[in-house]
Amino acid sequence: MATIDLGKHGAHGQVPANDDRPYHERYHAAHHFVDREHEFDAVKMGVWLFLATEVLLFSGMFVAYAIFRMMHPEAFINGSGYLDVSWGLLNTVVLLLSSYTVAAAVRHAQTGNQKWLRINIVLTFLAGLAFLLIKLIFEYYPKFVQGKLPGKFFSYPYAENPYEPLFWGVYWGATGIHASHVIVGMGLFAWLYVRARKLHFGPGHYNAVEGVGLYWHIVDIVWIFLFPLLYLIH
Amino acid sequence: MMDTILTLAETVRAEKGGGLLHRFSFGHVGNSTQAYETEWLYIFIVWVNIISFIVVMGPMFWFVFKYHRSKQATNYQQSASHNTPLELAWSIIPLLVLVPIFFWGFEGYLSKLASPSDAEEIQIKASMWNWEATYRNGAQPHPRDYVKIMESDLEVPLIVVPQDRPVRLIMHSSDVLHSFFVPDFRTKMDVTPNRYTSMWFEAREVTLRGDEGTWYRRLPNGKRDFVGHKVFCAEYCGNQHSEMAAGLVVLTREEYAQKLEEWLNPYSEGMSPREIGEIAYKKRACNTCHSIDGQRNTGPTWKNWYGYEHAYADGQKRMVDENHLRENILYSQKTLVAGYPSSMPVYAGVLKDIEVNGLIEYIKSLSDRGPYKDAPQ
Amino acid sequence: MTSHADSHAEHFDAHGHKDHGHVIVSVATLRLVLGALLFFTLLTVGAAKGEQWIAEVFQVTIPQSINVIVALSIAVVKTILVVTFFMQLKYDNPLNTMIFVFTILTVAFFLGFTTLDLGNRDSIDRTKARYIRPGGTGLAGTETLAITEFAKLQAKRNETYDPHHAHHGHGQGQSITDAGYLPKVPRVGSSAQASRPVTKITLPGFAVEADDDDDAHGEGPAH
Amino acid sequence: MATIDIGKAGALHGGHEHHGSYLEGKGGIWSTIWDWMTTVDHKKIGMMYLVAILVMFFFGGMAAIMVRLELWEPTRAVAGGFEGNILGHMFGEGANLGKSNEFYNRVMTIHGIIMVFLVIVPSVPASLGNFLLPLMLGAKDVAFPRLNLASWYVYLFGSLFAILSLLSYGVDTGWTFYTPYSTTTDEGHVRVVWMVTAAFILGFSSIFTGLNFVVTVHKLRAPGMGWFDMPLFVWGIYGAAIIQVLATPVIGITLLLLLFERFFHIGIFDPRLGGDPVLFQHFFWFYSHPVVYVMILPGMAIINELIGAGSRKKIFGYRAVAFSTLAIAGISFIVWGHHLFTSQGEVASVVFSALTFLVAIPSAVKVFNWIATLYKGSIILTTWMLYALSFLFLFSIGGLTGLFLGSLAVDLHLHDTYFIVAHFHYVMMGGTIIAFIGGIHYWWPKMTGRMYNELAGQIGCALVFIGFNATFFPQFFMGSRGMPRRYASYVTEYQFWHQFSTIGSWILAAGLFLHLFNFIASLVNGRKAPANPWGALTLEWTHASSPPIEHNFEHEPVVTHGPYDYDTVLPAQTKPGDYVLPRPAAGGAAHH
Repeated sequence: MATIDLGKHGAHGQVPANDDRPYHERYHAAHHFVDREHEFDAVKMGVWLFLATEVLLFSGMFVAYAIFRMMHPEAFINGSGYLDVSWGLLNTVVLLLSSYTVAAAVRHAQTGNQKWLRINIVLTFLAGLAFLLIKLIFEYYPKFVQGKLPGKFFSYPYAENPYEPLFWGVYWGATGIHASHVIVGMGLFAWLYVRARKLHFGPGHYNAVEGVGLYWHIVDIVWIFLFPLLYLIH
Repeated sequence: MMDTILTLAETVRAEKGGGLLHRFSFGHVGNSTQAYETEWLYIFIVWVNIISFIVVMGPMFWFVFKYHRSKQATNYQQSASHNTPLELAWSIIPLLVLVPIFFWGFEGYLSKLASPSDAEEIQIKASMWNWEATYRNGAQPHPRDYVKIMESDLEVPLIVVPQDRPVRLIMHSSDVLHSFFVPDFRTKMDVTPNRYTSMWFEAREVTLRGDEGTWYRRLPNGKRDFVGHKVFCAEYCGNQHSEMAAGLVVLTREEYAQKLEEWLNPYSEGMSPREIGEIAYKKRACNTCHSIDGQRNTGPTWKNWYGYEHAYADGQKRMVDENHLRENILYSQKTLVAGYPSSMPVYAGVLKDIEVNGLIEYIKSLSDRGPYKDAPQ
Repeated sequence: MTSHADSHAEHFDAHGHKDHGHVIVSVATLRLVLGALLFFTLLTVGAAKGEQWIAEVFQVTIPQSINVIVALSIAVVKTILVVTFFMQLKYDNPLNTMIFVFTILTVAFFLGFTTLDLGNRDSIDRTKARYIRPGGTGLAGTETLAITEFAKLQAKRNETYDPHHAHHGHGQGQSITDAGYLPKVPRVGSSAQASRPVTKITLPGFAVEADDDDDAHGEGPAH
Repeated sequence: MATIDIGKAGALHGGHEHHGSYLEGKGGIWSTIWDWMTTVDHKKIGMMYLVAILVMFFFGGMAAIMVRLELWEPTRAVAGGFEGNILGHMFGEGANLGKSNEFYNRVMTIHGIIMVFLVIVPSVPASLGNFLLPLMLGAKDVAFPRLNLASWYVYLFGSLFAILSLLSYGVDTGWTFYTPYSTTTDEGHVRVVWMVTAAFILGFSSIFTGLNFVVTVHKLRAPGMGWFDMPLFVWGIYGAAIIQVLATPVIGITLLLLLFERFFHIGIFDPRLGGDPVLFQHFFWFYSHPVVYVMILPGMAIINELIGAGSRKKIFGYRAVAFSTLAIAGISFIVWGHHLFTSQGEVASVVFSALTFLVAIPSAVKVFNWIATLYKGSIILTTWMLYALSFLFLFSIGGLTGLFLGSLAVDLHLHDTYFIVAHFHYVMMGGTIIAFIGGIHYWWPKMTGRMYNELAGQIGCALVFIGFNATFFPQFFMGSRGMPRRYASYVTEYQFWHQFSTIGSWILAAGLFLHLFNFIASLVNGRKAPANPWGALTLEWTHASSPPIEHNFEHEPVVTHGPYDYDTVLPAQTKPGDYVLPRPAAGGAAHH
């Protein structure tokens, strides 16, 4: 108990100013936690609960998908036919690789390997960017031009099924929400990079890296389901 | 325990309604063969509630009285903090009561949903804010038989059904969700835009006419009361949700057949366009949104609409003439009147040409700048 | 829900110093998992292409469900790999695993019950089918009404099927009486979507003894 | 902590009981305001939430009064005249609304949205829960204090959108936003979009609070406090927090899809494009049914504390009450279909009906346990205890009338009638809000350091109880006689009951205003509160001063007794016949 100094805004954690050790060695814990370990555990649980909310958010899209595939199976087969499996496959591989680099980043943070921690963060960021670019250039843009748009804006002249707009509604909705999560993830990796440069992470101090990593894995898992469900219908 | 429950249920069921509790809850016995499925179960649950409530509240008041601190020697008490058999008992006994309630509810539900396949079928189309019934010969309720069931003077359709014959309603909506609710038959069903839903009932008694052969009787307080069964919309559907009502009367089979014949052709030969318009005004439910006496409603009033200039939502002022009226009736979203919601449906393809012409004539007849200004209205 | 299960583990551990969550996963494991993930990705594409190939070559129709089941099974395996190793649930506080499991359970409820409703809209469950018949009044017919009342109603209903009675009215009302109250036969289209919205609730010929819902289509009136 | 000196007011922690109170200003007025705005102290955040929620409750209540006023006449005479004119002046959209129902529909919607999203859902957890959870657990703060502050600002931000929507004439969708009406009404206006956005944002606030509490309960219990040593208040908040975390994201995606529907017409809920409006209802109620238990579980949580302290006795069957909380939280996720009995298929209806009856059991078990706690207790009838008893009375009615609605055949008649309205007001208002007001009275001395006037409180409680029953009991009869809900005008036969109900609403309002004045008077001129005026045994009373210091406890508390161990703690400190704790008269010594 004695180590905890109850400052005015104690929740920010106590970091004595006149100490030239790296940040992660100076930082103890926020005042309401017993120690760093205690805080670490609590934060990780918080992150998992947050992931639970993310999964449930996406579950809405999956339920909508299930219901409409059940109601209008032909529309989904038709719609899926317009999606190019190879781009989907490439994107899946990109995301899986990025999942690996995140896991590696966590590992390097744990071992205190600052250089490879930074490299892995950058790699993950680039993978996210690649995913978005592939999506935008080879998938969204052509479909936008051809009028394969959701609902009212659907103007593709060769549609074979009256419910195809609905398929595109589900497609744009699900992939759009997913892509927005990728963008948020990239922002988080940029933030991690800045902090990594300031030597904020090290053994026992990698909450942020791990938390963002867990988030990124969930984004990956969502895509693991979206890929076969959208691209591989026949 | 179970015996007591079943005995109570049996007693309630055998009462056939009309008891004090029944009258207090429902007013009168429901007029359909499955209404009693609801009523007796309702009364049974009321009894379960009363007994449970006494079982819970009785001890509460007694304990508060008995163990008030002013009656205690010390301000703390030692007594058991749990009692497993007791706790098990009060977890399981309620379950025993709930199981039969669920089962009877399920039974009654099936009998309300599973209609006989030889039922008389009536198509019901719900739209904002009108119930449109179509009978098997194509007849639709005629505006001259419309009734006033609200306190206002709004006239709503009168749906007739035959006595002692199952009636099945096949319902769909042309816009948003509605729900066809006949309190006297103790049943309702949602009406959705993307699938047919159905409900059925079999009315037991012919509706007796009220004063002077009309469908009304005078209440002691001098107000008018509709003697038939009221039909409400139970799913919120917008501005005039509470006006989306209809009257429903039960006729003998002969009267029923006759009524359907009568209603077959709403616009007879030799009717003037204005007369056709007057009928269409109610039949197409223009009256739910547009008044003819100058009052504001969901839509603008038709009084003095023709021949005057009005402000529109796009900031312009327009003079209302025949062409403008026709465009506004058929494609209502093209020009919107300032200050009113854009909730009018598109009537192109719905209204017949004679109806459009009739409505225009009718609107003209309501204006003091129209050709009818000298004619008695 | 996650409460009592971990209560023993950390009954006095609220401020304890148990050292979990600091396992460092080896590079070899991570690479192995990545390899497995890539393999399964190719497998799922291969399976989809394979199904199509089989369908074309052998001229068979593979039901949609196979496609869905294969694709989802592989996706589930991949998810388990990611969650266990990349997300380190294997080495982590079991509480976090529990959170994840309950989340999946909640999603399952959501998906399951919604599908239960919207997937069963056009089928009639058997309990109900027994009561859909000419003159049927559901359970009310046999239980709530007294026998005599029921018989009376029954007699009245039979009347409507008697062509002689059909003309007993007042002479006019030809179109109604001619129809003789015979049930109108609704057309039920063959394609599921062309005929939407459909209701099959009063299909004529929905015989009392009909066992399978789907057999009841398209037969003539029962009488 | 050898002896727990709970009796003597002010004796706790020697002389500096008010020194360093969290309410103390920080220099000048501006720095104090800045301090409150940037605080991460759970107590201050709880108090700010409390104020905001009460303000919103006032607006929601005003809307309710207007709704009742409008229903005085079967036609829309009232709205067409007085209120209609106000509206006309405010918005200029037709000074005389005449026959239009716009006014009623909008006020009814405003009442629903404010009360559900802005008042009842956050009411107990965000205000009392925030204030008390760490205190009861012996912690210095919640697990993530900054997230807690973020939750408060998100709440403000969400409210802002709701207010923007109201200022631009409000919405008329009903709080349920049923499609396709909500996607087509007011086309070309942003009101609906703003309102949906508000509800969407408020969801995040709810998630943050819930997430915070779950982690706090798991990780920040004081040494020696096992799961079954926690006060039952914490159990209730914990159960609600789990639901908040798992259910709220679904309303997020639902409202997001609704926004997509309005902007892009993606067709998922649009029947014209092959979508399904009933799917929206499934989505909506998957959140909104569990959230009913987010509303009631914290209410029940408060009642545990009030009944325990009011009868000076262990809560009967602690574990049964704790487990029933979890059972309710679990079952709440699989009963949502009972809101759709008239719109969904029969297969799902039957399953949902059976499951619905299941949820009745744990609720009943709780009520039985509370009644059994009163047995052989030592009961004082202070304001908050009267509220606890009112809760038992009203919640029993609310719960029992649920049986009608779970039963399929009866529900087909009662669905969407005033019976439903009465039922859920008995549960939401008679349950949660009554418990909330009782809780505010109970913890008022702890939160503000002042006592309130006991007599005024008791009169207020009586008024609220009578007014509430007069308002809502007649609605059961209206409902069973077939009066549909959300009706701006109605047929003449219901007029008597409507007028009865309207008069009741005035009594109810009078009671609530009396409480408001009582609280204001207490703040201005109240007696200073001792640390433990009620003689309760949970940590916030035994180990913290009134009001607590900024870091809650002088020393980290070590739990030596259970939260309701009156029978072991009190005898150890007293001779027979000797009253350590004030007797009822003295306990109500708030007034002189």
